[in-house]
Amino acid sequence: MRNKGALSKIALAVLLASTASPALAQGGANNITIVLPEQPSNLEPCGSILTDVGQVLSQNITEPLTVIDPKDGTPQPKLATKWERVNDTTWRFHLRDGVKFQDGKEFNAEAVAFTLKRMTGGAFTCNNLAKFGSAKLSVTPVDKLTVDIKTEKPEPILPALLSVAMMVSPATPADKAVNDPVGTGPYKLNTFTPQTVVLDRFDGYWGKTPDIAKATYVWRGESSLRAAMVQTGEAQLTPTIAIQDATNPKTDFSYLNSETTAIRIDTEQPPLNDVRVRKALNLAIDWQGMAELFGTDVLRASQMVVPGINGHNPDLKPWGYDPDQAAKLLAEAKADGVPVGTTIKLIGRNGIYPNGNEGLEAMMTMWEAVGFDIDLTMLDVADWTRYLQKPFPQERGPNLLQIMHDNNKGDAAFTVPIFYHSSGQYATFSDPKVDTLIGEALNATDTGRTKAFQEIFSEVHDRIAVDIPMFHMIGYTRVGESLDWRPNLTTNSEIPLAEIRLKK
Amino acid sequence: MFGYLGKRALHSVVSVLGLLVLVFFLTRLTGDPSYLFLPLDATPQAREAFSALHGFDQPLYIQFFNYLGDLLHLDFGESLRQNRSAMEVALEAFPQTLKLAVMAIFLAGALALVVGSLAAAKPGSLFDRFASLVSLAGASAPDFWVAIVGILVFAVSLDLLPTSGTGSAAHWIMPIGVLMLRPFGLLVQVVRGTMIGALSSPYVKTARAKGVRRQKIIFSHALRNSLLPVITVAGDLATSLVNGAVVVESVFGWPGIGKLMIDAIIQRDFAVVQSTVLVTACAIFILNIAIDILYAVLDPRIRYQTS
Amino acid sequence: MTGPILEVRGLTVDFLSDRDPVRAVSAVDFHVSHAETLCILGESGSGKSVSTSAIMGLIDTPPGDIVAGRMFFEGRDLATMTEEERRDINGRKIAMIFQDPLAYLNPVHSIGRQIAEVFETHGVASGADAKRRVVDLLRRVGIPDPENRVDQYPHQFSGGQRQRVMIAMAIALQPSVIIADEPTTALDVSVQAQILDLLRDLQAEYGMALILITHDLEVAASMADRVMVMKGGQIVEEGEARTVFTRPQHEYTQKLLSALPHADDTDRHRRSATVAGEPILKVENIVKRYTMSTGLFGAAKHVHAVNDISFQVNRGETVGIVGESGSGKSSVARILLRLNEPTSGRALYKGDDIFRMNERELLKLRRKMQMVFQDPYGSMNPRMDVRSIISEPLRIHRDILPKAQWNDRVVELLELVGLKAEHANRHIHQFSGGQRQRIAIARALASDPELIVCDEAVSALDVSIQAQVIDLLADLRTRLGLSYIFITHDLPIVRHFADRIIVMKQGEIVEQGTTQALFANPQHSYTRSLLNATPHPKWETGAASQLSVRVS
Amino acid sequence: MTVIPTDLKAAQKPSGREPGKARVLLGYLVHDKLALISAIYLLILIFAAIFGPMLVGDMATKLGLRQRNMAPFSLEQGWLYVLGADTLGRSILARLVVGAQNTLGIAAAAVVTSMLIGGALGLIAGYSNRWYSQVILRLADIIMSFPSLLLALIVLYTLGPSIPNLIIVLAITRIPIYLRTTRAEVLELRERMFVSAAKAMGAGSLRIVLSHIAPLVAPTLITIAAIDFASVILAESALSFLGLGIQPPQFTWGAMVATGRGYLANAWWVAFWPGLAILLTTLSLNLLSSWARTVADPQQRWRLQTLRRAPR
Repeated sequence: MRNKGALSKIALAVLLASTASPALAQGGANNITIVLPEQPSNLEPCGSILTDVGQVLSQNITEPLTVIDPKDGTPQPKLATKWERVNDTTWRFHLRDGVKFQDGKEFNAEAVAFTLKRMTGGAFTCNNLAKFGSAKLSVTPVDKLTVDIKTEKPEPILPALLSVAMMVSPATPADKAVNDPVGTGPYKLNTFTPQTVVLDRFDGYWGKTPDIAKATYVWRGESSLRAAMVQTGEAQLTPTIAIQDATNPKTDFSYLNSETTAIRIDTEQPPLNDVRVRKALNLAIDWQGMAELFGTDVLRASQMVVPGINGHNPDLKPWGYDPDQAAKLLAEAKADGVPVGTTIKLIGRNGIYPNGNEGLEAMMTMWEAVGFDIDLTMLDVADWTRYLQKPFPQERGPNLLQIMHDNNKGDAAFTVPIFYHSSGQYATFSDPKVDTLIGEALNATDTGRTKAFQEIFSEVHDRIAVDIPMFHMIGYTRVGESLDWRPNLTTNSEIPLAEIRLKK
Repeated sequence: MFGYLGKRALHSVVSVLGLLVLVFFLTRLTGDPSYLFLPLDATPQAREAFSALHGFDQPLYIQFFNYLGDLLHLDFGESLRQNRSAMEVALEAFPQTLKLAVMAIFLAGALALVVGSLAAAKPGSLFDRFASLVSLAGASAPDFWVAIVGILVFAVSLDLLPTSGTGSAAHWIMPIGVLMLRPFGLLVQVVRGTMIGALSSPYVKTARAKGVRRQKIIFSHALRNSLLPVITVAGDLATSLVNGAVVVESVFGWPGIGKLMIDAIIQRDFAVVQSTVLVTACAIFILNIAIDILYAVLDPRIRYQTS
Repeated sequence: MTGPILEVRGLTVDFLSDRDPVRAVSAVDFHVSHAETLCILGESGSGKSVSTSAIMGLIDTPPGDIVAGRMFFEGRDLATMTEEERRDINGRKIAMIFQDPLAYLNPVHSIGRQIAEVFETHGVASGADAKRRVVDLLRRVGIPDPENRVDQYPHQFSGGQRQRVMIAMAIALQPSVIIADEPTTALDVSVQAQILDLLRDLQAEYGMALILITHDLEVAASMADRVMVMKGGQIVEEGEARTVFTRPQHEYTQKLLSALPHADDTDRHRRSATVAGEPILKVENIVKRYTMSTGLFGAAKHVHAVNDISFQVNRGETVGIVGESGSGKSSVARILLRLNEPTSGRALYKGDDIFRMNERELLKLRRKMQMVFQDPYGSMNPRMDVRSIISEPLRIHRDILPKAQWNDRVVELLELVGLKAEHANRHIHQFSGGQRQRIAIARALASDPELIVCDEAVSALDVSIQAQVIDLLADLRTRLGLSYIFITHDLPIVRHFADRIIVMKQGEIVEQGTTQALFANPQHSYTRSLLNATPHPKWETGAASQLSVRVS
Repeated sequence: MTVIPTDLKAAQKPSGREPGKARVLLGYLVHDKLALISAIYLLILIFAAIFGPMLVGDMATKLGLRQRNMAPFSLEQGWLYVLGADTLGRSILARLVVGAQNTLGIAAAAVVTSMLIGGALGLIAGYSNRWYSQVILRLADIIMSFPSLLLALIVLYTLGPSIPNLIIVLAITRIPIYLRTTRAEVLELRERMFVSAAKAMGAGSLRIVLSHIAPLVAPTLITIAAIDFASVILAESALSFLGLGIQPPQFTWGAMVATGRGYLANAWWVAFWPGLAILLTTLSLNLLSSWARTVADPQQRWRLQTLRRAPR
């Protein structure tokens, strides 16, 4: 009896739902649905550097003072119109006038001070703060639309750093993370449920009124499903699909996604402490064949930052495929008593990037072909991170670690110190010369800075062969035919709705 | 009978408590959540601050007593990831899965009763063979594989159904279809087996000797008796539906508790893992007690136990 | 009487497998007329139920196969009828009563519903009308308080009442023929008599033809107008009941009749020849009390399964414990072997209290005290071969014999109970009931016991086999100097076997004494009712009887 | 008393020309065509699992990055590529053959482990009324109410995903089924007369449980195990779907389906063939176990026999 009751109730619920199904109804041509690969964990503006949060939040609900130009990595005005360095440790920012938060509050120097204090307050975990490293900020409003930001140490790239500081309304609770962010962006949050996030156009926006009136975000884990949803018109855009799903040239666009894949070599552990062995590792891989796996559009990488980032060295040539040379180097090392026969652990991370597992399997086979003894282990993020970061596990033995690095912040300073300085979080080696070079580069500005970083990259690649850079990765998006939009280097971290135009 | 139910309920409470202890300590063995919540390049200081903020720096047993203390105030903890009460997150997702699971198990059960009975009426017949083969094949395929193929065929190629998501009645068809495949296949086998047994039982002979029509023998005598084992199996299958729900919810973007608990453990969102396990365990225990009651309703031998 | 209502001619039924078909009945002819009772008499496996199942269309083909024969009901050939016509005869014209009403009644429907189904199926009545008729029927068959009990379920009735329900169902539409397949076999003798009386009354009232299938000669004698004796699927003898019983022609019928435990009064030397020796077991005031919850928070109820039982067994003596089901006789056996624990009391085995023995002492006792169970098939592990079964006591009590001699001992024991050495390699399912009980006895003898408790040890056996097994037990007693506690519901069986008899009722001893005294002059009314419950031949008018089935 | 099965049973008394048990079973098998095909398929599988790696072992790992996702039914690259190539251009056929070893090995190990542990605990919980029986039952309740995929993930995160751990995880989640079944059977069996008889003979608990009860529970457990085998293969593939199944370079069919699922729209064969292999295996096991049930049921056994009628 009770079963019958439950059944009829559910049937009724289904019926009701079918008559009033708002979720996917396309109310008008300027409403769009975007299908993301994962559910946004939350909508805390302080977590906008996380892809899942940023792709909804950044440039839509919240805006920072500056944005990075993907072409050359330079900071451009957003909520700040211009800025200058007052002295070594102080920058002065001039704020845009007439900007209002979505709750009606005014955007001014106090708001900037509030936002930065909220970020650094420590009452909750602010992910974006990670980009600042150990930099300590103090904010002094000069007048209504001017602020001074002081750092303890000289910070030549502070304007670029501030591109991750999402300005929030002073009405936002300062002591806890929120799921109902209020910013200055062109869209305001309508609803956030376990099924969807809905954004509505914000009428009081300071800039140009965007085309899209309403954006609904949904999420599906399967790439083929996301592709299918755009194909069938259930959605208009998906920022990431797998290479094998990018089959329709009319809707599918590739873009260099600022991610660089590599294998980090644990240079302290024999036989990996021998440069010949490290070079052999680089030479043993059929890079062209590997490229097949990640899409023919991927760029063979010679360094950990993509072209367009300040400090990228365009003259650096990646290692080629030369298994004979690899075998020879290995033989030489062996002759010198290097224990090349030692089993080397190849550590991968599940789901690190599409076809990542297959890639490792292929590389393992190729390395074994030239005479290495490789033992492949796939780890979950938490375990993998133990190998990635200092302090490394005690009994780790010789190991190769699958890594991916994403620098979309315009400057090699977000890459070089952690990887190559002896005190770097990920660094497995210490080289006094490289340390000195890094120290110089970090304090340099303009072309001097660029040159300095370029030298470091060539040093670690050609001389030390410290790691095995693989590819600058390509992302694929599928964009419905009704939209006029192209992905770019920043698509991984933001999808500005305002830039999406409707085809007439 | 009520004494029995009381004992059952007591056992359930003991089990739920045991489960909570187990989940608490097991989840904490799976690793430090700071690696998952902070960006890879976060500083060690930031990690320590994170641990201190959420109490992970304290000894495990202190954490556990704190957790128990909070439980007494019905505070199930905060989701690290979603910035809100973990129980709220779990309770929001639970009805979505419940609806899906209830629909799936009832449809599977109802269909299996019809198909299984018809197959048992003539064992070895063409229909029997066909029904067994098809139902078992459905139950034998990996469900995520069926789900994706289903989307490609019914949503993309044929354009009959929406690919995924929630909303209209059409959105229910594929998730329920995939979810019920396995219970349906197994239940057809159970119904068929028990029905074949029931149809050769003595009381069916009595009915035949009374001149009762065959349909009535099948549905009023044999099927009625076969319901009991079928309900037992259906109950067991219902609890394992949570597994199927994980896959179905993942593929179809269904905001249910299966996907939630898997995401939560992958992301080490301990409070959410604990809350989802608590919610599902309670649901399963309630289901078991409901099955006991249903048993008593269906079987007078249990209902009127005097000695 | 106009010609027969139901007639079967040359019926041959096989059961098929991939071997040669098994012939269940072969060229069987019989008929039954209005108001007549035909008894089909036979032991298990004689095919006595198959022909009536064929009449009712209850044999599934395959695996059944009706090879030949025709069946006529009121002159119409059943084979030429449509399925629907056959179905309409079932329940309306021919009704059937089965042996085990608990299994043959649907457990999940109320008895009212199951009886009303007869009315509904045949379109006679439905709803409240049907229910009223059901209540009347229940009253007629002697169910007390039928208005309330109509909504109860089979398990809520006693065995005898269930059979009455079955009968109510059968007579619902006052059929012309009732087929009763072993209707009283599972019942106590006193209940058996009541059911038989009811059937007789109903037959007189409605004038039905009755086909009664039974293995029990006394039942057959008390009911039959005509008797048909079957063996191995064939009719060996048929005729007017009195003639068959008094002047059996066929050898098999003669054998059956002579196997009756009270067939003659001459002592067949089954009783101990020698006067019993010293006491080996002294049971003092044992009590077994169960606490039952009556559900719904009701107060706990105490039930005395065994209440203050005392008796004594001497060396070389056989003590019979007799009682109907629920009398507590089996509980006594289980308690004495410490399979159940008593609530209080003592049992001194050669002076040592069995209930206070520790594990080691108990193990020693169990060598000396063995048990033979009612169901030999159930009491032996179906997975083991006979060798392992018989040698198991040797494996448990390692000090009896060295392992090398086990095989010889098994063979010796098999021969002792009348089996052959090659039987040792077979499995239990390959033996007949009597052979199985012999194996069980061999097992009990393996550890050289002094006392064997036989719990309904021959009840499940056919009459002809019962006699053989009892002869074997008597013989072993003489040869090995054993003592027995022989538990049974069948008073006549122990008459020539037990030295002393204890009669139990509802957990208490109502009477005990030497066998001769008890049979000659039963003191307690219960004992008398047990003795009198044995059915009387139908043709008999007075106390005298050629069959001497009555004792008093 | 004449119930049909006893008549049949009587017919099976030794008559001197009884064919061997294996012959009889084979006859029953031939009679059920689906079961026969299943049995043949499973035999081939077992053969592949044992000898496959010796025959085509290298081909299963040989890369062909330039023939990635090669379509099936082409013999250009040799017969090993008749089912196409996977995402790294490896022969799918070779991988199916080699993958059979891990797939069946893991499933078999998990099923046997859970059957032994579950069976042993069930024997204890069923036969004894002591406190530890209650503990065992509550533990079973806990595992039953713990969604098994979640339990598997937690344990795998704790222990790390290796083949032995995978087996442990899969076994843990199946233990309650055996435990409960065994216990239910023991509760019934321990009341049986032959148990009383053994007690009366002086047999100890251990002896009764091991030599009288366990052998009678075993057939039920083995029947469940056959079907469970199928569930375990599917559970393992679900773990692969979540990324915590067997880890490369090791692989099972489940892992092959999981990696190939992303290609279903473009290269269906990568996930189709291993999916089909799983389906056929689990289907075969189910069909065979349903055949075995028929064989074990004396009332239904005739369906598998060639019925010989008497001449008319």
